[in-house]
Amino acid sequence: MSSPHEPPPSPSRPDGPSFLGSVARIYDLSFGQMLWSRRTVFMVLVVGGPVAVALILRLLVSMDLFDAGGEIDGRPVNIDGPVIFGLMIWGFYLSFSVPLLGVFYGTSLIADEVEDRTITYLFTRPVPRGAVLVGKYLAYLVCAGLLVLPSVVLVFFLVVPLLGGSVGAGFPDLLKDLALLAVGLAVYGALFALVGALFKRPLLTGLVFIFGWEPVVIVVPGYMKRFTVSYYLQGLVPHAMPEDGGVTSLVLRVLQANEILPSATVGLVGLAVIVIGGLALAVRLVERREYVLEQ
Amino acid sequence: MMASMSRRTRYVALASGGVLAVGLCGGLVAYLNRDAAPGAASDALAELAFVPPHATALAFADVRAVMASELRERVRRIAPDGVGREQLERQLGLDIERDIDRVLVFWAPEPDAAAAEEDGSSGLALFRGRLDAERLEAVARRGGAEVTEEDGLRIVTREIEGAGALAMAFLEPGLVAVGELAAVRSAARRGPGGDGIDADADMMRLLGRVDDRSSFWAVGRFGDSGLLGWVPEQVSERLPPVAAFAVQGRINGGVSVSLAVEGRDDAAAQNLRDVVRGFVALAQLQTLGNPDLQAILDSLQTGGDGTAVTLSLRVPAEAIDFLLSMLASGEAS
Amino acid sequence: MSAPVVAAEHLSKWYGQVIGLNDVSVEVGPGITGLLGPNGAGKSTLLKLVTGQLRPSKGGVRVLGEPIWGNPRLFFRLGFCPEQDAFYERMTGMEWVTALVGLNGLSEPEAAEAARSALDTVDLLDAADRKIGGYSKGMRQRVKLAQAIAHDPELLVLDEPLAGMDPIARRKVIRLIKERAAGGRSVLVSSHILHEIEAMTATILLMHNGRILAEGNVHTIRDLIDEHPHQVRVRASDPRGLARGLIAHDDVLKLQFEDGAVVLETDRPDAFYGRLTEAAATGALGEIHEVSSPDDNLQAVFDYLVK
Amino acid sequence: MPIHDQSYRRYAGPRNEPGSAWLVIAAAGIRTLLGRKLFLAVMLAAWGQFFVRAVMFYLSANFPTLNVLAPSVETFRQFFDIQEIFVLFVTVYVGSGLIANDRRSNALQIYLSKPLSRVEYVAGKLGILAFFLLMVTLVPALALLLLEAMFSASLAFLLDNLFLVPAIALYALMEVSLASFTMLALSSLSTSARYTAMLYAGALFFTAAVFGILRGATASSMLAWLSLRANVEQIGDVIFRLPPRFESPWPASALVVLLLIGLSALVLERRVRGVEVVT
Repeated sequence: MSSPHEPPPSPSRPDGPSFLGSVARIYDLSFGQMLWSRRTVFMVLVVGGPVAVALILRLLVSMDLFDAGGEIDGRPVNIDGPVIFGLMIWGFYLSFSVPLLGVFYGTSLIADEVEDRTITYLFTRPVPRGAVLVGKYLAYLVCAGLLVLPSVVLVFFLVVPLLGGSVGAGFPDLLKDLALLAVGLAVYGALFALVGALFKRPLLTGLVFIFGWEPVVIVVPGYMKRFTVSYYLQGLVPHAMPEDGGVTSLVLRVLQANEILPSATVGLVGLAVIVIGGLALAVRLVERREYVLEQ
Repeated sequence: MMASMSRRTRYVALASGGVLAVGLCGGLVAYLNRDAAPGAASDALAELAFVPPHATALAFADVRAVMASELRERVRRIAPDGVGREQLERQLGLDIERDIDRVLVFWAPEPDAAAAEEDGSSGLALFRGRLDAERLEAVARRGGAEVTEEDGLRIVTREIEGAGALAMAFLEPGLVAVGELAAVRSAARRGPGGDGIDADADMMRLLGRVDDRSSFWAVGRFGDSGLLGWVPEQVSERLPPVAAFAVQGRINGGVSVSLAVEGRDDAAAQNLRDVVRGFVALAQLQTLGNPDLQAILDSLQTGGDGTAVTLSLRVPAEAIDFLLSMLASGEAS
Repeated sequence: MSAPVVAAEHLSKWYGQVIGLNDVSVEVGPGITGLLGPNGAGKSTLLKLVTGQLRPSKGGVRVLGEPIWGNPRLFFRLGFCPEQDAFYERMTGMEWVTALVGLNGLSEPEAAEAARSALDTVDLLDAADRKIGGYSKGMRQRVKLAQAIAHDPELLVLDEPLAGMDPIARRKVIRLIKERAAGGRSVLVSSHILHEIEAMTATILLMHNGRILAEGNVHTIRDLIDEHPHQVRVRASDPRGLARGLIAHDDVLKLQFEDGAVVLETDRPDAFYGRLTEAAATGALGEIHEVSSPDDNLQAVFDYLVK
Repeated sequence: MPIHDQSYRRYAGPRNEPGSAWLVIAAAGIRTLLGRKLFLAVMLAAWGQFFVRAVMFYLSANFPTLNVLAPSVETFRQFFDIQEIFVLFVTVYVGSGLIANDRRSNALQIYLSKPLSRVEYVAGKLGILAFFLLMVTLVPALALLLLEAMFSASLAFLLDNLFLVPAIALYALMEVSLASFTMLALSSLSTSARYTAMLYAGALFFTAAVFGILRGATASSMLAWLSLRANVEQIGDVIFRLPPRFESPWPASALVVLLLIGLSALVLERRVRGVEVVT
């Protein structure tokens, strides 16, 4: 409005950025947004909670308020640092933080911007809508990973050396756990990105899935449990899950042979199918769907 | 890509990446140094370096866990004196209960007849714990043992009537080998750097079946030169054709045990499974009306496929009380 | 007439049972075109269809010669300034415009340069490094405009761009729009206020109830409004006395009494309202309780056109 | 009288007694929700257990061989245990938007510019949530008790366990108050219903996870008061005169529940205002 400006270099590039290029730019735009969204409070809780619990445990141990042994749900367990760490990986991260983060972020990849009525700015730019979804999904993955994984590492160093555990001996387990959690974040995120694109009230659907469907179906014998994510994740778990209790992993391995638990290969393939299939379907839906913004 | 991040975002990304990197590096260093670390007491596999590749049976016990368990308390209540404990303490100055963290015992018959003659026997027990070499030597001397030095290795020996020489030596700080003199010498020669059992793929596969956190475990195989040579022929003929076994357990109030057996082939395994099922059914008949024993049998699970047969059970604390009381009354009568 | 920048053919859009746009066929030529109509007329629906945010329920719309739905490449040539007051509040104006124009495939420095230039154009360079959350309403409207023009689009679509602006900013934005048209770019701008549109362009589309009522020169349409009599309803303590006082002038065409009120029709509202205000102030024609108009200008002309 | 004084006129129509306005809000909210198909589906699912139990009661009353299905005090306790998940779903579905949506659309100011006190507004919103929560807890439980008497054609079970009636009422009241107050307080903190729902579910499962870990690690359930859900369960056992399932003292759980309700009331008092409170 001041002096007539020089027009910027003409950006008319008829072919436009590639799908991947668009994904990268959307990722770039969304990452900071996501990290500082109002969900940060929630994130801090999810990520800081286990660390706080680990600190409390250290304190309890240093004050000698600890029995090096006990029962969990009637099963005897020799409790040492690695066992507590396994417990926390299962109880906190795998069955709580990761699905919840997947639901909260996955369902709101697009919904957040629709609710804030800012989606218009992204959908009136020369990027495929699918790239918007995938870029935001990647931003979620990196954002959640950057918060969850360091928290796991902190917990590992706080908890594993307790009660005679060895950091060195537990290190391979840590690597496996980190990989497992990253995979979990990817799978739940993709699944709930699809749910978010599919349903009008995705959050309730998501909560019903992780807290209603998964825990119930996973214990039902037969093929039903193949429709859960945790079934496939179990195939990758280095720690015995609570269902397996203090009984040895020998039994676990035999159960695996009997297909009560999937093998790591089946688990990985199943998870890959969920991630790729979920994202592909979600992309399709987003490309075709109209978003009528409330005024 | 990072260029458009705000400074705040960059700090968070750097901080969290930093925590991750430092943690992973620290963990890796700890992992690589875990053998060298003097306090790496919980690493069960460090002693395996002293086990020769041809070993046919290994057994391990996490003494500290067992001693700290409720089960031990119960046993102590019924049988106050540890069997053999005093003897070891008197002769070699070892107090199992206080000094030992864990024990690894192996059996490795020499395949080579000449070597066998030289070495005599090939079983050895390795004790890991808070052990003071000077104190042990002093105690052992008082008990009548002799101390000799061979290639920088101090060996405490004591003749035992009818059983040859019992020897003890520190293979490394905190690790004592006890066994016949020849076996101790052989283990010391092998050292932690040489070809250990980890060179034996067959055995390592068996060991892989064992959970690191078991309170005790034992594995063994019945090769041509294995246990079958040691078991009397009449017995081995009647045994089902078993190739290998792994047993392991956890102790607390009760005991959880699981046993895996590998048959020589699928048919043998099927045969074994049938035998086990028959046994279970028989046992169930026998224990009708006894809720404690019934509970044990209820927890008993059998399974396996291919050449494997598995069996797991949990003996709850009450049942142990019952069993111990039966034992005690049996001794009394 | 050269090739149309927007061409709709039997374009309809309904949301469930509600019709947003009803069988619209229209061609929009180059230059500035004003889209005029009361709230709920279907202006926003039309603009959302033109910018590919909604899929036509029936018919089709072509923008710059291509179908727009599912065709993101067209957005290289299209800029859109939406109606809603929604932003990434935590970003600065500069960050926001840079990020959005970056989606057009510009490199980081190119995008920053384009953003700076656009913010300069809308007079926001001083506030470029402040968070959008701290902007005033008028600044928010302008930064929204900046992201729409930053990539110098051939067609600029603006949905109520002047809402919430103070008169000075309004004048500047109007000048900006005119400058773009002079530079050979096309603009499609919506408003429900006639004189805003009048200030920008003479070419308008008049919408009502999901239909295009009239298209063409604004002066023709303005004439229609002036010819159409304007109704005023006055509630007064003495309606008959009031009527007597007002009818003496020839701008009152017709009157009609209701309970405690009089409804008058005038063809020169300005003059009529002047006298009414005077009468109320002096109290010469008795107490006046309430003045209302059953039809505002635009509504009246719509009614007129619909009849 | 000059014109500019004429813009506002007094409302001359009939007027409700002050204090009854909350009923209008509650009734309107309940009507809106009952019109949603998805919500009706959730409610129907929540009544699933009722129907299953009713069939079991009927069978046990009519076929002596099926005596194992006969109800006991534990049956009713279990009924509430299973309903917990539906209490969560209903709380999240109904409660998350109650105040958040009003804040988002600035309707809160409009509400409070009416002859309506803040207490009435909150009571109306609470009424909506509490109504549906009682519909999935108190109502089916009492109905089951009634059905038992009818199927067995005897009041023996009811008279033997007469304390069940106040126990059911008390337990439902506690569970519903805790859920409605905390959810409403969270809803008043945000302008996004989705975020509110996340916070609520997050808090619930987070506290449960903390307790689970500490329970596993310390091999004791002394820290049950850390978990929102464990508190309700613990108090529930005491109300139903059953042995408490955790080792922690139940008064600690009661204290936590009361503190949470009090804290929620405080939050509501601060957040539900005609003007934004800048802190």
